[in-house]
Amino acid sequence: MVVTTGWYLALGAALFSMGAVGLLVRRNPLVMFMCVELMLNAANLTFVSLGAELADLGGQLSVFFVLVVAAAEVVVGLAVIVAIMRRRPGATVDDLSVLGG
Amino acid sequence: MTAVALLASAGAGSFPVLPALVVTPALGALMVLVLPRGRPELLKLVAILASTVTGAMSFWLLSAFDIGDPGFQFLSETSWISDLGIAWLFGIDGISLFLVVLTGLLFPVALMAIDPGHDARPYYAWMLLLEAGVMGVFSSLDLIVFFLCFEVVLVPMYFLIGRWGHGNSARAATKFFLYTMAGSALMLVGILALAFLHADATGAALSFDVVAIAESQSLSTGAARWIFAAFAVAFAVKVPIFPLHTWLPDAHTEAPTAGSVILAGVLLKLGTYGFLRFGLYLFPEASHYFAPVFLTLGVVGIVYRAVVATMQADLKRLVAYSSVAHLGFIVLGTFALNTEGIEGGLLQMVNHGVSTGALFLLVGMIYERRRTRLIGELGGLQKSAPIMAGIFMVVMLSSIGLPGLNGFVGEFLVLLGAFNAHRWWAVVAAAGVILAALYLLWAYQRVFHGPAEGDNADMPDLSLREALVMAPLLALIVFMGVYPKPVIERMEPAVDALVVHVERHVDGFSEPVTQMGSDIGPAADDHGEHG
Amino acid sequence: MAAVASPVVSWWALVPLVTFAAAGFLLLTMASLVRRPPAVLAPAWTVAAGVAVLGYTVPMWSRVGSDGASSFLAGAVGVDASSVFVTGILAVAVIAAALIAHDYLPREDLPGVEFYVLLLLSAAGGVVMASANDLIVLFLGLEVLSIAVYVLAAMHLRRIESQEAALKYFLLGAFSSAFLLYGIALVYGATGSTNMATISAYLARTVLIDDAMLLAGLALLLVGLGFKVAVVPFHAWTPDVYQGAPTPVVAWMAAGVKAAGFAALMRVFVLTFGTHVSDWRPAFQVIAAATVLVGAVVAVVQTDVKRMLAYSSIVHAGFILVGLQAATDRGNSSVLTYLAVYALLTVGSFAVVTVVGGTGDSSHGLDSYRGLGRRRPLLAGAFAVLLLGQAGIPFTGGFVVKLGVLVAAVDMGSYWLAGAAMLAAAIAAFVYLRVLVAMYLQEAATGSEPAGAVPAGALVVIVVSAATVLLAGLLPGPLLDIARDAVPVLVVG
Amino acid sequence: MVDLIWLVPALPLAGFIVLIFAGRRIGEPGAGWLATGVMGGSFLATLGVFIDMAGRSSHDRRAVVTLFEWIPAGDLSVDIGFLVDPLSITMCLFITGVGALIHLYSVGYMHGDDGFARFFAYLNLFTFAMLMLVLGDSLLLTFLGWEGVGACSYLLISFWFTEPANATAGKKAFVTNRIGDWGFMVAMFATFFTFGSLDYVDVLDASTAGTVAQGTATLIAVMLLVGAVGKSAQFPLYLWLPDAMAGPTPVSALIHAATMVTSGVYLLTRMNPLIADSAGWVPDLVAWLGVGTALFAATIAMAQTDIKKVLAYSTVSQLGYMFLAVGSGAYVAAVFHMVTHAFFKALLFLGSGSVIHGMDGDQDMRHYGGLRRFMPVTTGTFVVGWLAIAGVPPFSGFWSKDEILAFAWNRSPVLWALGLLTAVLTAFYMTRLIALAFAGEGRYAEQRPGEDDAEAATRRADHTPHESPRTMTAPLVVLAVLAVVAGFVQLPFSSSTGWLEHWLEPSLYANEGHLGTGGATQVLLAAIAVVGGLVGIGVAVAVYMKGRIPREPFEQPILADAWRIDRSVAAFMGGPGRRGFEAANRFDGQVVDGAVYGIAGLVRRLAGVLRMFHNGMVRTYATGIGLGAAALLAWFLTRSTL
Repeated sequence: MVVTTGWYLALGAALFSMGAVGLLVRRNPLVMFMCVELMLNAANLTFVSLGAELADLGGQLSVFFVLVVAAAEVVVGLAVIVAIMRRRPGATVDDLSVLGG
Repeated sequence: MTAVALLASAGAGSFPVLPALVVTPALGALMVLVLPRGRPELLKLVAILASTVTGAMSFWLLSAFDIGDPGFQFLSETSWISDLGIAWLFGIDGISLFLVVLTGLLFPVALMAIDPGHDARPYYAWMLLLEAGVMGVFSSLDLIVFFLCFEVVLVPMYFLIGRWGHGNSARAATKFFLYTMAGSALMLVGILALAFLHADATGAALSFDVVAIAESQSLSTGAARWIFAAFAVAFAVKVPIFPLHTWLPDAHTEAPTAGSVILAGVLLKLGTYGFLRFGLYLFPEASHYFAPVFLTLGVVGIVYRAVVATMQADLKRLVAYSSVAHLGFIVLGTFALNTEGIEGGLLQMVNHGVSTGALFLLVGMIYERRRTRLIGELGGLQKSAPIMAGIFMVVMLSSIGLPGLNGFVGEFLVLLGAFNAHRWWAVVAAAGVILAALYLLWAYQRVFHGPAEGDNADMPDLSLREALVMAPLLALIVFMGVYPKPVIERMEPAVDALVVHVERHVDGFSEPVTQMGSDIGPAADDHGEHG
Repeated sequence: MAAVASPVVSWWALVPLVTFAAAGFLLLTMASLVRRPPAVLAPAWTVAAGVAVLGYTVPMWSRVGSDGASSFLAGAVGVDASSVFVTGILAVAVIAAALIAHDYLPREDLPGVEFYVLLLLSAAGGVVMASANDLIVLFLGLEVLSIAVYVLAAMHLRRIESQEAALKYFLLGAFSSAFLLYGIALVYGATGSTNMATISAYLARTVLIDDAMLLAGLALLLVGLGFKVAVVPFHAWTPDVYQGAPTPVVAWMAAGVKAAGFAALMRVFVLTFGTHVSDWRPAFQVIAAATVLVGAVVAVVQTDVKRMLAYSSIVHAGFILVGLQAATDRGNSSVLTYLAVYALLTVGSFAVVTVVGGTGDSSHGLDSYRGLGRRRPLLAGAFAVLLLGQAGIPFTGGFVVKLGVLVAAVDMGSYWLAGAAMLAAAIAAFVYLRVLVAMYLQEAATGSEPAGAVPAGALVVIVVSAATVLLAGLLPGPLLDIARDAVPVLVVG
Repeated sequence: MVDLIWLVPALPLAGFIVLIFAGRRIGEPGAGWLATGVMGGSFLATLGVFIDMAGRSSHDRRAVVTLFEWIPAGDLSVDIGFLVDPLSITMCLFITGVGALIHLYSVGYMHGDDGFARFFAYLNLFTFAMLMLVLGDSLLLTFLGWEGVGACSYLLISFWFTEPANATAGKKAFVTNRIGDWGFMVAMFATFFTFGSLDYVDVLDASTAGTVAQGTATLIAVMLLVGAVGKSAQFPLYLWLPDAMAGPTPVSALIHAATMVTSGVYLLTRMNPLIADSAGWVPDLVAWLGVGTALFAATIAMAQTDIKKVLAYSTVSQLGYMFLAVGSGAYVAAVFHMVTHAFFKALLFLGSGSVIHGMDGDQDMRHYGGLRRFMPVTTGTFVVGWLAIAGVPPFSGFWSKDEILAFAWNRSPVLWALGLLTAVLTAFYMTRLIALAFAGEGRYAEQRPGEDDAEAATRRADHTPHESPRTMTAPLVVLAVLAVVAGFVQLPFSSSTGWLEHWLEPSLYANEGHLGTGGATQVLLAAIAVVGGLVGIGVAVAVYMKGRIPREPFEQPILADAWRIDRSVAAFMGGPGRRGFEAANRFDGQVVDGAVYGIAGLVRRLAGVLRMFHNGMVRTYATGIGLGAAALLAWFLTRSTL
């Protein structure tokens, strides 16, 4: 079996969907955030495979940018989550609904 | 021909009196806002001065107006948003002239007659801004500027009702604002569509010049009808046409006296004037097409609202319903689409402004003295306040449509025009005249007749100031009833031109002419041919 | 040794970006070196940076006007009139937010310098978004802008609402960024480039046999950007975040983030994918209609003024979309004017909210506004002007810009959308009226704090914004002229 | 002289203006004298015009005097102008003449009243309006007067406004009149539509020329009839007139007997060419309506106890006679009876006023009796009026009534028979009135049923009835003379003695009917009528003076209750009618306004639903984003070429 680009794209789409669904069903902010990371990486995978398909460096290059961004997001995200957890240990996102309506 | 072309031919360079009508009160408002603290009497002085100067200019228009000219006069133009072809384009003809004059008259009267009681500074500022806006509506010939003024008057009125009103005034003010704003929501879209379709059809630059758009009649029938409908809803709410009237009794009842006077006297005319200038003139075919709807609603409004007026327990509310019942006549006349009807409707606009304005002033005076508007708590006031009763009587008779007073001429012409065009509507509407007598006389009886008890027995009569305020209104009521010719002859060329305009652009429609000797048609079926 | 081919850099065009970024970093450095910087330093510094950028847009504008639009950094960044215009809006928002914060932070006893640093960095991200010529650069700018705002939203350490808002904003923002990124990837796959100018040129001369990947990419791009500008159904975070986040931050979010977001939306859809307008316009129209109506309807039942303003910002986003979907020059310039006036309206409004909110940033209920007209006439008067502007009452800038987007929509024949927008405006008017009723037609609640002086910074923002909004309503000519010339273009680098 | 016709209405108008502004200052009795003076002036001016006119040949007796253009709108052009012709001058003569006398009478009658000056102002205004009505050169100007007299009638009926009943009566009169006015308005619309003008000269000339279709003429005539029925208190719109007696008695005499109520007859007479052009059943309708009303009102008058109510129903009845005349084509007879009726009915009313004055305001005839001893002048003049209305020759009523009956016979013997029956009843109830009031012994000092205070009767006896002052009795005498001699203006003996007929000829366009009956028949009819009148008188004498026949069969409760019609209408208006109005009011509040709040509520409910989405849960929001993304993907993929 030849593993064509299409398979990689499909994998990317599957991962992306898994991440999206995961974010919707999980309640732990950390896990939800990991799902977002999964989605970003699915996008990265898609970039890389497409770059390979198109024989273009742009795809690979984009991944670097995304990684940096993801890292920055991790920093900020974790900080916020930790700050909240410190005040309300064990809170799920469903507990955080003071605001609404 | 566009208004701009007219402007060029009229010879620019003369004093721009119409912009001055808008700017003077606006400047007055600004002055009121910056006057030093601690001189409350100055506020009123400035406000009255500004509105009187405006009124004087509007009266000057009467004499300077070229009677025979059916077109727009006193044109002036200042570019505003040149990108979209929007300009401060002002001009008046016989149709708008008297509404401008009416505005110029009622504002000083209302300002002189009533003190706000509290927060004088914003009160006078809002009143003057209101005047500026109303003047703008009646004299602008640019659709966007018209819309701006049409909408902006909501704000001062909102505050006037809300802050200086009585009872649940906040609710009434909000209802007024939202109801009328929702009504005109689609009008702006209509205006834009109209201008773009016009520009597309004629290849001219985008322009909101009423005259240019009306004269070219470049829209397809379907488009014109849709856009007319968008306009009509806005005007129908403002008039208000049945069944869109329920904002008005609330607004009137809770508004301060000056607010009621202006609301009834001037603001309701924005709708009826809109139908003439931006309904019939812009969309003759659509107006003709929809006329049966408006005639029916007009007649229903006359009779139904008179019936409702009869049962009101609150005197001001009763006058409010009476006011809207009378507006049905204006609608009827307008959509009769002939000279008599439209002229009657126009005359009725002015008359209604004077008479209903005066009624609200009187009700306000009673309220000031007795602190109640409930008819049940009043009674026998003619004993303690004969002059007020007498004036009330005259104004009431004018409102009932007694010949010799102003209300009759307009009402009669409306019915005459309506009869010529659509017989049965006029016959039914004439019955509204009976009901008007019923509810007003009944109200008068309960308020002024009968034995006077308690506070009613020693209610003070009109003060000299109040009598002086009422005097010009009374004089107008009599004058317009006995000698309406100066008014009619200034209106007639413009009204005739409008009717001709409608005739020219509606296939197979011509103004019904009187028919010597012919059988009167269906009307005869019930009565004739048996003998 | 082979010479490294360095790309052409138009440094003059990078001045705003560099100014914001450098100002941010320098402030951070300074703050860590000086033990106790004077309280006025950071805000003054930030305002100075904002003023500098704002001032610089003038020569920049004339240069773009004379030389035309251009791109540099290997076509990754472009400069055109619209990016200068949006940069100006961002600078104004930065100045306003800093002025508001100057009084706010000490009052709330919050650390001062970080706020300004993050604000400046966020603005730098915004500038990048407004002048991005490449989808990846756009993504970068967006993230720089957003990450700073995530932190800003959480700034009010003692309010759980602030942290909750930050978390919501962060999780959802990251979620939608993922959509955006995946969309970029798909577009890249379909067109072979992430450069907008290249894509546009490619699409103009090629008819794709299989455009499913491109269209799917468009859908996901719209999700990502739609989240940033808060349109239905990606808007739900807005009320919560606006309510929870510190008010000066909200001012920046509403004015700055939205402006950058719409600038990006316009560059991506109208410019890059203008060839596919017939595909995306119906979606935009449905979204626009849903946005104005949902925003207006839900706003009706709110009692928290900050929340009301949040829903009102959703309505505004819908209105801007009405102009944007026209995808014409008229539509683009109407979007830009709307953004400018909206920025003024919103910073002014949130400045008032900051003042009224009081210590603890919590008095945002309608009750707090009762009798304000008597207690603080000037504040109430200015707020009234701003609210009437938001309601689109004639002779305010709010009306002029609403007119603009309607003109664009009607010009395109989108009558029903224009009608829906006006109906929504009528419904939304109720919201503004409720505040007016509270301020002018109701007596103050017993025990409400006595009239105090309005802090200088907020006062400047309120007065200037209200005055400008009025001025724009009375004399809209200059603003409209500028916006007309500010239509965006893409230049292949 | 004709050009000075404007003086005729202008003088009362001037009087009104002076009195309304300065009346209080002028005070009593100056205000009364001023008002009477202008009326006298007006009468003299009319007389001048009359003499001028009388000197002209018959085709020259029509002139239009235009003052200024009133309503020039579109095709309509109406002037303020006067149509001076025999009909209008005849009307003017008795309006100003009788008016002046009643003004004079009022000076005494209104003595001491708070609203003395106001009363005379209204009275002058009324005369002005009445003169405009008859002098107006167009239907519209007549309508001005028509409504004007209605308004003055309202003002004067509710003159003593502190009494709620008076105010109600005034309102009732106005509103009922308005129903008729509606017909008048519709008639004007149709006239304008047909003739393009409302001027009498245009309309009547065109109609006489035969250019108008019958259907149209019928519509106009019937609508005018509706107007006339309202103003002239014919069935079924007569309801207001008995109540109108709440006003001061001079008002009843002037407005509700002599002048205003006859304007319906005037209008129909004025528009006679249109009636001639209309379908044949229109005159029949007028005649039957007239005779029916006449008989109907006469039966009611038989059982009334209020002296003014008797006279009021009598007026309704006599007006019915005039309608009978119009319907029978006897326009001259209608005008003739109008004139004689004006004299004798004004006389009777003023006499009753004098009686009431003497009885300190008591109007119940059961309390009278024997007044002849105290009030000789009043009694004497009243007797003259009685004989006139009862149709006893040679008093004026006999001549005019006889002429009407002759024409009625000409039209239909049934009409005549009903007319005759009415005449018998008239003689009966008027004799009853005389008997109760003036004959027999005084009952004013008797204990009254239901009166607890035994002292009251004694107190009443202390101030016995007294005769009225000179200002009141002088007009009575003048009117009594007129009531005797007025019949001689139109004597049936030969065509040369029909002065009135010759005089009115130019106004009647040869539409006056012709008697087909021979002279012998006429004499026989007249004899039967006289006998009928005498029978009525005789029976009444037997019942009320001699007491030979019991009263009860004549004073049926249902007659006293006016056939229960007024009561039923009032019950309907107060019951189902009012409930209908209230239902409309509720409809307005709950349905029309309710719809508005309903929409507002709908928005709120929608907001409530949408709000469930904004529940504060991150995952809900994320789901929104996810669903939105899915929807967008779906949309875009349907657009793809896949």
